[in-house]
Amino acid sequence: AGAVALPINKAVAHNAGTESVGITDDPTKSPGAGPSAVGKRSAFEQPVRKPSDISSRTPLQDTYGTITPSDLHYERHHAGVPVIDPAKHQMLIHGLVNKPMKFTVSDLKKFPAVSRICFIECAGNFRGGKEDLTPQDVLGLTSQSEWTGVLLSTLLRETGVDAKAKWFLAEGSDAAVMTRTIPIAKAWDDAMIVYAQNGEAIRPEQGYPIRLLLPGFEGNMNIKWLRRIEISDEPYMTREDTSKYTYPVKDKIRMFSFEMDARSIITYPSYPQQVNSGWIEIRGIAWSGRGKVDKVEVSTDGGKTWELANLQEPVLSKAHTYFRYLWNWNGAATEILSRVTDETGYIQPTLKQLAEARGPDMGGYHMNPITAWQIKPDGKVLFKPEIIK
Amino acid sequence: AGAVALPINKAVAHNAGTESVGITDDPTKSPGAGPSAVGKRSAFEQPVRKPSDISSRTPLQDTYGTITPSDLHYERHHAGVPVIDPAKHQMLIHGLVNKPMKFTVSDLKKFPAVSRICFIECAGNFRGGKEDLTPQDVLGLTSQSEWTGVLLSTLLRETGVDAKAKWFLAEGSDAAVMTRTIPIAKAWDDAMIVYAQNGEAIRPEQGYPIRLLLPGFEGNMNIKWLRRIEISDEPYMTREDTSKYTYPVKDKIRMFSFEMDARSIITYPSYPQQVNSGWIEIRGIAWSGRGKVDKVEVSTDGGKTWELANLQEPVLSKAHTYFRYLWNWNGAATEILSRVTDETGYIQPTLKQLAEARGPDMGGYHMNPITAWQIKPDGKVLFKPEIIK
Amino acid sequence: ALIVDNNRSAIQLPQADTTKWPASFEFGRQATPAEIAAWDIDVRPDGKGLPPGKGDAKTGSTIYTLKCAVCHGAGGRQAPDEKLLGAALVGDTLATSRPKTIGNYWPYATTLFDYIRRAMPYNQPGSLTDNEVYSLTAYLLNANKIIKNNTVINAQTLPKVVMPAKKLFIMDNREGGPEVK
Amino acid sequence: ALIVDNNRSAIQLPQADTTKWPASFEFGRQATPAEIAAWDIDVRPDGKGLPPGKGDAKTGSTIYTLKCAVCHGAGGRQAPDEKLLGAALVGDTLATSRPKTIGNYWPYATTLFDYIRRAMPYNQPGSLTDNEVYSLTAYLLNANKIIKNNTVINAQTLPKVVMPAKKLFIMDNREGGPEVK
Ligand code: HEC
Ligand code: HEC
Ligand SMILES: [Ca+2]
Ligand SMILES: [Ca+2]
Ligand SMILES: [Ca+2]
Ligand SMILES: [Ca+2]
Ligand SMILES: [Ca+2]
Ligand SMILES: [Ca+2]
Ligand SMILES: [Co+2]
Ligand SMILES: [Co+2]
Repeated sequence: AGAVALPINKAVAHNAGTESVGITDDPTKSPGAGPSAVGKRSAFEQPVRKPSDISSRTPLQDTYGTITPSDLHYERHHAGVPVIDPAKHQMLIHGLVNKPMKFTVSDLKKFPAVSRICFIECAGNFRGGKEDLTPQDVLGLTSQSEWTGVLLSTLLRETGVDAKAKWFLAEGSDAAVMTRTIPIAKAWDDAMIVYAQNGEAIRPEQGYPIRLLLPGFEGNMNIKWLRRIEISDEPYMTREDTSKYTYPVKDKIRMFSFEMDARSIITYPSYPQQVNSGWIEIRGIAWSGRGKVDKVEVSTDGGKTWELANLQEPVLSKAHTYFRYLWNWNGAATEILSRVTDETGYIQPTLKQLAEARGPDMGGYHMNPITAWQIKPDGKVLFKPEIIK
Repeated sequence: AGAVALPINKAVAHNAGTESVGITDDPTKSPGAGPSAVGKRSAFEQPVRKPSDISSRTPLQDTYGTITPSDLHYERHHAGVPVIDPAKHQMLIHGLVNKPMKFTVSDLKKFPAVSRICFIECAGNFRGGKEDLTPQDVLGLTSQSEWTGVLLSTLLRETGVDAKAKWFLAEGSDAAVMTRTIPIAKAWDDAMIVYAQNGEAIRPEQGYPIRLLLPGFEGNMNIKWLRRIEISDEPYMTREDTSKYTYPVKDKIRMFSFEMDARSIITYPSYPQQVNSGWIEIRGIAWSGRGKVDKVEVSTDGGKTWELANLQEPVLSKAHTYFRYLWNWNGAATEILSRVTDETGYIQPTLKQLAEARGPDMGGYHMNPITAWQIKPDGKVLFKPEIIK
Repeated sequence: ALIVDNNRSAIQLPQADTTKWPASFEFGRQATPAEIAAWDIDVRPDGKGLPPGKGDAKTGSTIYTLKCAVCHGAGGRQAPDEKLLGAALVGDTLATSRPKTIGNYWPYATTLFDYIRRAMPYNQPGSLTDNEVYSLTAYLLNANKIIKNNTVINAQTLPKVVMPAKKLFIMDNREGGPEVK
Repeated sequence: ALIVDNNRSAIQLPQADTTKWPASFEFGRQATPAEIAAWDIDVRPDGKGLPPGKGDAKTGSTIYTLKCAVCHGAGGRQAPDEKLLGAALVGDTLATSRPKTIGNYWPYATTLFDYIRRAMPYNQPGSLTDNEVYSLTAYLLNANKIIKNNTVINAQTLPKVVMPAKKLFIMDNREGGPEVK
């Protein structure tokens, strides 16, 4: 087989004829750094959230699989991120209870624990209007973690709850003292007080040391920096219950839209990527606040025909679900779209369907239209802005 | 209901009678920091890996759920962590193939992708011998991630594989140019080339930009910084195939123990925690390299009687599975233990059973004995060292 | 009657474990009335939670100019060329008018008291006395043409204020399924 | 015969997708013989991969003193008070002897060539010529009393060296199930 030689540094070249394949900066030629207490990203990877004044968005086009790295989880807060000493933090449950109680973070960690992978999404998650938008720009106010904490129902066993209970108020200890009204049924269902995210303490932007987790419900209701829960027979009609997180539906204003409607987005290919003709695995995420993703369909002809995409197992309830669809692109201009159907049979609507159902003035909350990417003949990918009216 | 007042800064106290509950450093009284590009842990949380010269261990006593934060994933390398430019990195597949091929990282990302949550564990994962050991000290060379990449079988469709193929060599581009021999069946089963971990590019210590993932197989075989795969009819008998990762079994030396045997460890309560009498949720992780965890049993009386623990759903194959068991501790000294049974019917053995099966000289690889924590009357928890012979 | 309904939980806890749950785990402790009072700052539409005290639009106007106008504009309206940190607070009471303000979009007057007391002024939340909050509430209701100039706002009068937008609000009754609504 | 066995994959790809997989995705490119030769540094027990060249223990002894002894000790043995970066390389050839060394624990002589060439010296891996590696291999085999002083080690002779530990090695044949082995 001729002379088989080690890949070599030019400096230590020793076997004739191998210099031609000499590798510069060969990592096999000198030992690397030793083990460390806490790892760091490669300097070649710089994913960022792109912060605005009031939020920051997950770079969906740069993430893989279903877990969002904790330091890239989207943020939305109304008065900044408080600094909280977990040893001093306490949570109060009172109102229509038998015994009002206070819990330290350490108390909460002692109760039977539950872990669950699910998404949290801002109810205002959707931006359009121009072509040079990335998935992060369009839909970056959604992220997913493995959350660990105690079921709220476990705590309510301790306090007891009056039969008149219909709602509960959850309140944060940020400078917005953020409050939302939540139906008590959610407490008996799957509401949790979580202290951990992706294997570690939840991050400050996610509510450290504890937040409310309401799987599938709009992000704002998952009160961060939680300090109080009051059980009630009436809703509180807080500012975020009423003047925010509500939207015109024809001649009315719809409130208390808790569940995030099913939606999906293609994250690859997307702006600002450029693709070549030939085989392309179209990839994206789909989810529903009402349960599992039943199926995702992809169209590569601008919505004329639709085909089933593959779903990455395990498909979990109220969780970002990865979908993938193989496409052999012939190089002609086209548009690619995805639409999800959830386990209730709900099919992600077009913007036109939404406008017909809600009227043209429908506002920015709970907008989950099918979105399209334009594929140009040179392989450039652009968002397709849609206009109603 | 009397005067209901805001919690207040002493400085802005305005409602008589509330100063007594005045909260210092009240986070509700001034806006916090705005959104950021990349999040940081709370300053109150400092989990660390505790590095040695050649490895660092996951702080199992400080983690929650099943995902290990990427920067706390255990490390074991034989010549340090190389710095690799992903734009320059290539992977070669050759040997008993129809067409030897080179792939860039960008090529690999184009192939149909798969995501999978599974553990990676060092075959040398076990330390005992003294009482003041944490779960991190005892068993910290195991971690879990959601990995994303391409199935090796997908790449082998491109190269074609000769019918004589029985093994493949995987080689890293670190300064150890680490190599292991792997049965070709693993390539047709579930071997992957992964480029992502927990939603982001894999970390440098985990093989950036690409590593081999062999779910359930000993950690060392999951070659990091992968640059070459050679298909072969014979095993290579590399140093790590033979003089390392092998162990005396009576008068023989056993080699090619690929699958990590089922094991479990209680992570709470554990050293250096201290518990109170009353209800304690015993928590831990269990896993098997041969498939799913079938059940975990916990003993709170030093191994005399065993009861079923709860398993956190979803129970995934070759994955850390969280178990939890409620115990009402009466305050008397005792020992708590866990043992797992995997889907093949294998029951995690005692150290005595292992010594009887393998002889007293059995060495440090593939040691998966049941371990115990001593609970002292004052609530102090200590590891229970066991000695054979 | 006390509800202890652990069985309705969607995350099913295996029977093996739930059967041995004690009536109480005895973690946490009873909260004292003073602790509850210190944090129980919410106000409901029926007036539950409103503190003693009172205010009026005239007093509120002065406080507004001093503590609020810098972010919300003189009189709660933004001049066309202004770009302020806070939103417009005063506008038309016509449902179709925009921007969405207290006058045309807020369904309950109690929300105003609750929100101002907990969150405003933005840079010094929780610094207002209850009387100041009553007066600011009165001022903003009056500026939005909902109450008269001289109406005294207190725990009794505030819940009775009927907001123009109230009649527009409907509860979402969607439950999934194929219909787009 | 070529095996394309995508169906045996444990991670089941839904039929909907696999049926439309093309014969080739056409990502990646054919590797050139020079590219393969540059990286194909492994050596198998049957000698496959051994390069031209040769060496002997005497030459190896000089190189060892110069480039290896600092980490592995004079003669490959650690003095009782020494704590070196590398492990002992020379010891008894008796299977039960400890420490585990080339003499009593390594089953294949080819592994020695492969490992030294790819990974040693630790601080300058890949810096040895093939002849140097042959001589170091000869030196360590001789120091471990496996070959004679004057045996020439090359691509033909190295695979024929029978290591004392070879007979001890057995393949793991465990397949799960209840038996502890
Ligand atoms: C330093 C700037 C600032 C000052 C001073 C300020 N605000 Fe605000 N205000 C804001 C901001 C910013 C918001 C939006 C908060 C959010 O993001 O949720 C707001 C929101 C509001 C809202 C809700 C508006 C809506 O339509 O939802 C009301 C009502 C309000 N402020 C009243 C007041 C009053 C009364 C004062 C004086 C006591 C005041 N503000 C002082 C900045 C300010
Ligand atoms: C700077 C220190 C250093 C130098 C110089 C060095 N080695 Fe090593 N050697 C090591 C270390 C450290 C290891 C263990 C590597 C690991 O962790 O996998 C090792 C391992 C070895 C082993 C495997 C031992 C076993 O039992 O598995 C052999 C054989 C070896 N070296 C031979 C050599 C030879 C031959 C030379 C000189 C050409 C050399 N070494 C020079 C540090 C060194
Ligand atoms: Ca804000
Ligand atoms: Ca090393
Ligand atoms: Ca209240
Ligand atoms: Ca509903
Ligand atoms: Ca080879
Ligand atoms: Ca086997
Ligand atoms: Co939101
Ligand atoms: Co290892």
